[in-house]
Amino acid sequence: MKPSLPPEPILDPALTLAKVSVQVSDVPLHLPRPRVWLAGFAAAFLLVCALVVGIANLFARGIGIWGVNVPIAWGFAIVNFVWWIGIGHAGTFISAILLLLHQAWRTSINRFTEAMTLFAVACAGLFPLLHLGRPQFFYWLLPYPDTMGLWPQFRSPLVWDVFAVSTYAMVSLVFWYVGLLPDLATMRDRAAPRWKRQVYGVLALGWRGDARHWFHYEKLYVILAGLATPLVVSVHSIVGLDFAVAILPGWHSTIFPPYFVGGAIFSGFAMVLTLVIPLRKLYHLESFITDRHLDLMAQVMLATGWVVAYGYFAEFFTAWWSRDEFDQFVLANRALGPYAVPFWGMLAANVLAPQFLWSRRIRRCVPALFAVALVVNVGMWLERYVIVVTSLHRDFLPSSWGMYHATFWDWTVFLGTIGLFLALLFFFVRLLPAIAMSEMKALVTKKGRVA
Amino acid sequence: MTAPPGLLAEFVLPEAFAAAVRRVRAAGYTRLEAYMPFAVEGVADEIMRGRRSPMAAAMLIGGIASGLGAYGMEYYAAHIYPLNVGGRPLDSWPSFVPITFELTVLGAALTGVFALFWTAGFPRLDHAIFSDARFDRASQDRFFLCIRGDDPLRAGPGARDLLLAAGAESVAEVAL
Amino acid sequence: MAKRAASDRALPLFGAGATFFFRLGLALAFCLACGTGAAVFAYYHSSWWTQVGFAPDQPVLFSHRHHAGDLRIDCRYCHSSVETSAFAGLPPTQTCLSCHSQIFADTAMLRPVRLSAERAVPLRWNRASRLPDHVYFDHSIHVAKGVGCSSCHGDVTRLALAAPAERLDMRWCLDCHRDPAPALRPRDEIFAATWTPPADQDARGAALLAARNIPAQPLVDCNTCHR
Amino acid sequence: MPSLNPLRPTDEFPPGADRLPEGFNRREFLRLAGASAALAGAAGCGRPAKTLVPYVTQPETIVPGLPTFYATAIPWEGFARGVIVETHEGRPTKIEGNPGEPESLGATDAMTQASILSLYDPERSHAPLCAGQPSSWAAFADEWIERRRQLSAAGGKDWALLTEPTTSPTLRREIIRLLDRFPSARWYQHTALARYDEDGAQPDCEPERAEVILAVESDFLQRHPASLRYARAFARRRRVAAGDRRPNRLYVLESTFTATGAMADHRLPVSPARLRRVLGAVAAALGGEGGAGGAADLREGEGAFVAQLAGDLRARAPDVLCVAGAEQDPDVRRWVRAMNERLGTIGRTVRYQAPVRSDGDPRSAGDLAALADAMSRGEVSTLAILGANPAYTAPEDLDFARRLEAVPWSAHFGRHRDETGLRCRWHLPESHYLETWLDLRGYGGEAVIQQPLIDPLHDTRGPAEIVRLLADATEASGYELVRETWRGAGDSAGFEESWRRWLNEGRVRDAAPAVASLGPAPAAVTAWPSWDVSAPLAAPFVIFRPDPNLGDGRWANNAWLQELPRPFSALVWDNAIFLPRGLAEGHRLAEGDVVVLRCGDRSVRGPVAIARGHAEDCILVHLGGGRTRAGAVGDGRGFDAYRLRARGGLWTEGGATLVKTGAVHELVSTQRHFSMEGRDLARWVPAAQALLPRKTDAAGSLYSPWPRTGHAWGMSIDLSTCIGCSACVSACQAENNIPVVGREEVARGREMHWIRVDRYFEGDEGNPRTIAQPVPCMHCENAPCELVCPVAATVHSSEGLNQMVYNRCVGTRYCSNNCPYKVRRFNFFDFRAPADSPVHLQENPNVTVRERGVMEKCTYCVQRINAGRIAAERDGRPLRDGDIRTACQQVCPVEAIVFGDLADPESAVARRKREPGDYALLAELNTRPRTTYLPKMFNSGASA
Repeated sequence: MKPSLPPEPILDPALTLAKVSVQVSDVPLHLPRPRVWLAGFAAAFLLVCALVVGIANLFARGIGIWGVNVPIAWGFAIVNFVWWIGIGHAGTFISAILLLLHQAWRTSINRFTEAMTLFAVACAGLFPLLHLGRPQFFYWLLPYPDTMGLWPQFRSPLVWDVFAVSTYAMVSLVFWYVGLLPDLATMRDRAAPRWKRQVYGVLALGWRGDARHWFHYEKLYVILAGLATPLVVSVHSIVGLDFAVAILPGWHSTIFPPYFVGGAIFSGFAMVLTLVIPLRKLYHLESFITDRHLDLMAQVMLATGWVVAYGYFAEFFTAWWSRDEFDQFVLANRALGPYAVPFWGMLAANVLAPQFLWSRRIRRCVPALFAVALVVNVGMWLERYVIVVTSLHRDFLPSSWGMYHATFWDWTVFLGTIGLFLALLFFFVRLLPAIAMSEMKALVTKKGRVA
Repeated sequence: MTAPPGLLAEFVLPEAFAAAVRRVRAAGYTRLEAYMPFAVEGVADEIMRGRRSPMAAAMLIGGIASGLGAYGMEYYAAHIYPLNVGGRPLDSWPSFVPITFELTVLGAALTGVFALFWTAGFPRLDHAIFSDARFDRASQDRFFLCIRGDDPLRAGPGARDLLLAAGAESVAEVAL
Repeated sequence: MAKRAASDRALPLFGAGATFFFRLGLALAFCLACGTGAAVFAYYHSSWWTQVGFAPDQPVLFSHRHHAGDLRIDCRYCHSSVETSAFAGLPPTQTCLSCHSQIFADTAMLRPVRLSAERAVPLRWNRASRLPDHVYFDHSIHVAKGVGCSSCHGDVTRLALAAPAERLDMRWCLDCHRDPAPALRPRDEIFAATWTPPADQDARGAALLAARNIPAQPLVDCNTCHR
Repeated sequence: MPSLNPLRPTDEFPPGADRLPEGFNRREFLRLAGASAALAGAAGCGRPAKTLVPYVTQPETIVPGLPTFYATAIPWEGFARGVIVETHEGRPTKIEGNPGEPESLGATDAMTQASILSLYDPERSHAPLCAGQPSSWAAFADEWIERRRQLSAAGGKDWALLTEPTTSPTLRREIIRLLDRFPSARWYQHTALARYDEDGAQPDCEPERAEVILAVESDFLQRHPASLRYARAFARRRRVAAGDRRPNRLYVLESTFTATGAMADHRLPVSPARLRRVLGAVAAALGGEGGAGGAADLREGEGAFVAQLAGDLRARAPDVLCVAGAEQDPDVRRWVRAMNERLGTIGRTVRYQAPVRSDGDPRSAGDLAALADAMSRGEVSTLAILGANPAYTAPEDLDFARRLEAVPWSAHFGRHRDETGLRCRWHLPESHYLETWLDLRGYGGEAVIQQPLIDPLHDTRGPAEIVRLLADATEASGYELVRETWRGAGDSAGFEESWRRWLNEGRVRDAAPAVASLGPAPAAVTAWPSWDVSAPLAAPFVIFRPDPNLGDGRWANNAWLQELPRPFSALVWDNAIFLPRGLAEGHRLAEGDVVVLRCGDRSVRGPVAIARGHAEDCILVHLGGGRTRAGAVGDGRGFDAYRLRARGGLWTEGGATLVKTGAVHELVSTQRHFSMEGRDLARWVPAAQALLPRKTDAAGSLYSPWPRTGHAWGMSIDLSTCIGCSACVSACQAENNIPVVGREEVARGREMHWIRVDRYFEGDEGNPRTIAQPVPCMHCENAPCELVCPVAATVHSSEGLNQMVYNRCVGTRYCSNNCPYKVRRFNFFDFRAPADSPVHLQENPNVTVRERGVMEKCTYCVQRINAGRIAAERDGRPLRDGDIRTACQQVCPVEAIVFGDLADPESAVARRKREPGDYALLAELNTRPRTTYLPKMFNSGASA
């Protein structure tokens, strides 16, 4: 496949085959700056402990320790679930869709973002479980021949979620692992003590770089990418359907699936930037992840940011156009009601902030880019909060209107999952090559890669 | 009967390697093995002699099978205990689409992985080739071409010379 | 690359058996996964879980075989409210004494019964047929519609100590609620412990189903058993 | 805190189980404990009960698993209300009205429903206490014999007996008998609430006959001994479906909102300062000599009101009716009586009969004030207090608590060792009314034998037994005492036969002492009262009213009533100082601000709540809060308004002052928003249009309808007659094992009531139009909740029930989100009472007790549907309309709720739904609710 070559080098021209192997595999093999790693991991681990405490208390005392109530029966748990799943979308988008689009620059970041996807999905997967009133019966959502003659109710979007999320997790894992095979072989052949080589050797399944392997391998990889592409779109569409299928004003809207997918990629790229910028600084991967990469990612953010903005606009437009008094009230209440602050915060973070990325100077200014990415992460969380809470708290009957206040334990579990996410990422960079070496080599040896 | 050992030639540049493969093949050698840190264009097809990979077919079948299974399951579940859910019809096929799609993808992906294991013979930890000290670099920055011992032309003279002439860095015998 | 010790690289990384054991391991893991599922399924259908045929201990060694079988005492003599109430009824101590104040009055076996009567402390029997708390079973309507005792409790005249005769899980209940006809009997055979469906039960059942206007749908509504 | 022995189905037996009289098997507790184990399987989620515990001797009246019903009466401020109590293996579980009894007519109010819980109150007194130390009845008897000897020497001098006014012939006979024994002993009566007699006459009316009703500060639809009867009659006359009669028209003059005011076609908020002017003007407008100052200067609102009222009264007389609140000053009530005389309604819509209650008994030495004076004069050395709780309910200026402590020897008989019991030498536990043999009279005068449902759970006595004990120092069984009273009645020959009939029917028919024996009907009063309108009370005014749920505070320890939303404010677990907005803004007060409310030298400290519909400057406070010795549930809930009360102004005080403290107290209510936001939720319709056909909002559907066979359950709720009394909420709680969650959880929006009464206001906040809308589960045919449940825990039954299967629920709460009516409730915590709590004995064995993490909601009382169906099928008869009635329907005094089979075109509900006004809530969502509403008809005369 001939990649459409960008005018500017996406890689450091000085790279050679040997350099790629050495520089990338040296990060896990003999970790530079171990203290930084340790400090970061320790911090993340503390949050993980908080998560454990939060979950223990939840199971001991019940869902009531959270802020949920009637009418706002969904709160942080669902907000966080959607947020994490959204973040999880960047990985597959980059590795699958950009692959099919022959975007050579994806090669520098796809391995890392795939890992990020897996960990984000793991965090997301926690919440549907935790938010159950009787989590001990979660398996009733799975189809199996029970003694009651009962099956899941397949019309419910929550069951769709179960399949969508687990499929997404499985396929992402497979995609990630298959991609890793050649690099695991490299690790096997470069690792120092014998036991390490054996560990990597087992993981590499005996990959020899045999032409036969490559022959089938490349087929599989492309087809997997082809499968993952509609999958990415479907997963967050289905998450969007959780809301769109309900009759609630503010939820019952056909815009949700596309606008959720856009938002997912938006937040995903924001998270990639938030993680990649410090990572490449820490391990001197600038020759692989160049400023041009950051620039391109910023451009994707800008584009998807507009998809999200259109979503917001469409919600208000359809409410106004439909002349549905409930819809109109809910939308007005978002902007002017008790939850106006999160709403305007969301607009500022998701619509205003990305506009800075029009400027090439800001796209090239790493700290500024980092700041925008952080803001967007927060903004996308606020978006989910606004959608879930403001739609529920004032729906059809004024008599049953209510308010939602998150509790200490809501925050504990949320921050805890951030800790889990980071801890897993730290393990990843410590143990596995964060950049796809074999693909990188293919790129390095491409003729005329130096424009 | 015991076959003579195979010949393993090491190359530095992917272009030279690709050329060598073509040249050896042109010389009529059929039982060849090629090892490389990344898929050098043309090499794999040259070795496989235009054979088609079963991957696509396998994944298609796997996907369709599991997709049908998924819809079947949903249809069965709706009818084995016919429940009036919000006045919706028993076969609410639009609601059954998402899961059908998801499981189609899952089925295809998993079949693909099994197919890879099958065709590539994974896992295979102990391969003769690993005994060659130089081979470590096959996963890093060197390219290897092997004329197997059971190649009909191997017994004849000139195999080693051919490889050297094709630009091999070094040539040594391996138990292949 | 030079920095690596040649000695370490000399011998191959894995011995000859490695591949075999690796593959074996994978195969075993796969079988284990499937096997566990099958085992769980089997367990919940086995009598370890359903307790079918397992008789719990009782404070008094009361034998249904003797009373209902040999002596042919009617079920309703002890389970007096089975035709009128959800609860079939359990004989008060006085019922036992109505005979046993005369017969075997002072045997050791009946000592708990005598004590119960003297001290006005009830006997505490152990349930044989157990339904979960969230199942609201009503004996009277089943009897009224012609489902006999032995359809669920089996032939008690063959049992010394009472033991569950059927799975009593939801699927088992549903089987009958979806198609009651095979279990319907004429009035006079409802309490016949040894009843076996006659050859033409299909026809008879269908007739009874119509005669006693047993509605089809409500029988499988959730609220029929769960509230 | 002493806690009752766990009465779970275990082998532990409660105290008192050992003293069981023969012959009342159904009340034998020991056996109860046994048999309830047999049914334990039917209660609660979790593992099945492993053991079966049969009776030792099975009582012939009990069939395990079948409930038994007994007729008795509940005292409502001393007046009888007939009830029928359901018992399971001897434990009372549910109270229903007695259709055959004239004061109940089958209905009950919220307090009656909740009173069953008080029976199992773990904090009830278990045994006598002497000076706070555990003692015994025997010990008391010994001490009393000694004391009695000394007293009898002086003929009972310095001996005072304080009781609540009673309607019980037996109790009254016993008291008189005691007074005969001790001529110098004195009998005082105390109620913190109103007297219903005036000038030796007790007004009783028949609202159904009245076309025009004028209510002067009278809440006769809810707060009256005969309110059930009145409300039923009022509603019957209100319903215009048939169109055969003219609907009645209700005029209300009141200072603060009441259930009656909320039903008014014309309501005029009028402050105590204006009331007499307005009344005078009405009299004048009717050409009466006015007496009350004539058509004085009226404001334009008042003028219009008076004009139309006078016109209607003149036009419709004598089929009109004037009623005055019992709390009003004598002159106002005399005015009303004189007005009735003028309009010729006496004997038609109202009659003045001899008082039924003993307030004015000639042998009585007076009220609490008289006693207090006697105490201050040192004339009381021995004081026996029966039932009342004066230390708490006495007006502040009597300083009763301190005087009580000064009494040398005092004994208190009550269910709790309350504020009074604390200050008496002896505290002697009194039985719950469901444990007591007694007899009571209804407001109309008809007597009911109060028979116990269960042997006393603790070592307690009934009031008659106690008075007999005081008189003779000997124990007597209440059973015998009551029979003694009635043996004389009727022919003693057939006594046993008629006794059985009285118990069976729950009313004493055709037997003296009946109404007649109460005394001669009082003479007519025709003179207008004279009053001086020139010197009214100074604003602002404090209006005292009994708490809508707690009465005078006696129900404070009842968790159901504490958590039952108060009318108009939906306030729970608390009380507040209700101000009109104008007054609040004048003092810069916002909802929740804590203020000091002062009258003279008396003051209370409480949070402010903004109230609608108050007359200017009228501050409403509810009596019954701020208990200190009620128990864990009732202590410290709200403030104690009695501390603001003076003997002079029991119901109204002038010249109050409000001082902001700066503190803020969060008021918790189940409804926070009272405006309909212009949405079409609760409908109004003018009487004129009530019968006109209206466009139906039936929308089409893409789905082919499900085949429907057999019954089709449905409900219709008539907003025209609903008075918003919340009896349905309370009944549902009792029937369906609905837990209380406590103040904090309600504050978070986690109340569990399956049916709620939404209250909406419209228009001018000073005098808004208001409507009450009961909202249970709508049982939608296209139920949004079902579609989204991932495990099919809520699905539709073939008969149209929206079934909730607790044991399948995993608790995603998606259904609640998707319910447009928000009628689903979720167990956010384990809300069940502790395993060893006696309140489990009240639980309905046919309804699951829900565990943590499952959703629940109104089931249309499916346990009743199943029971009714099974009974019918067993007897091989078809289900008849009315065989199955939901708890809310059965309790409703105004028959607003009708439930039944829509498939039967002749069923009451089907007929209701054919009425033109019938509409579905949020019909535009096309959820097709099985529960629909009839709009609220208002008959103001003006159209729309």
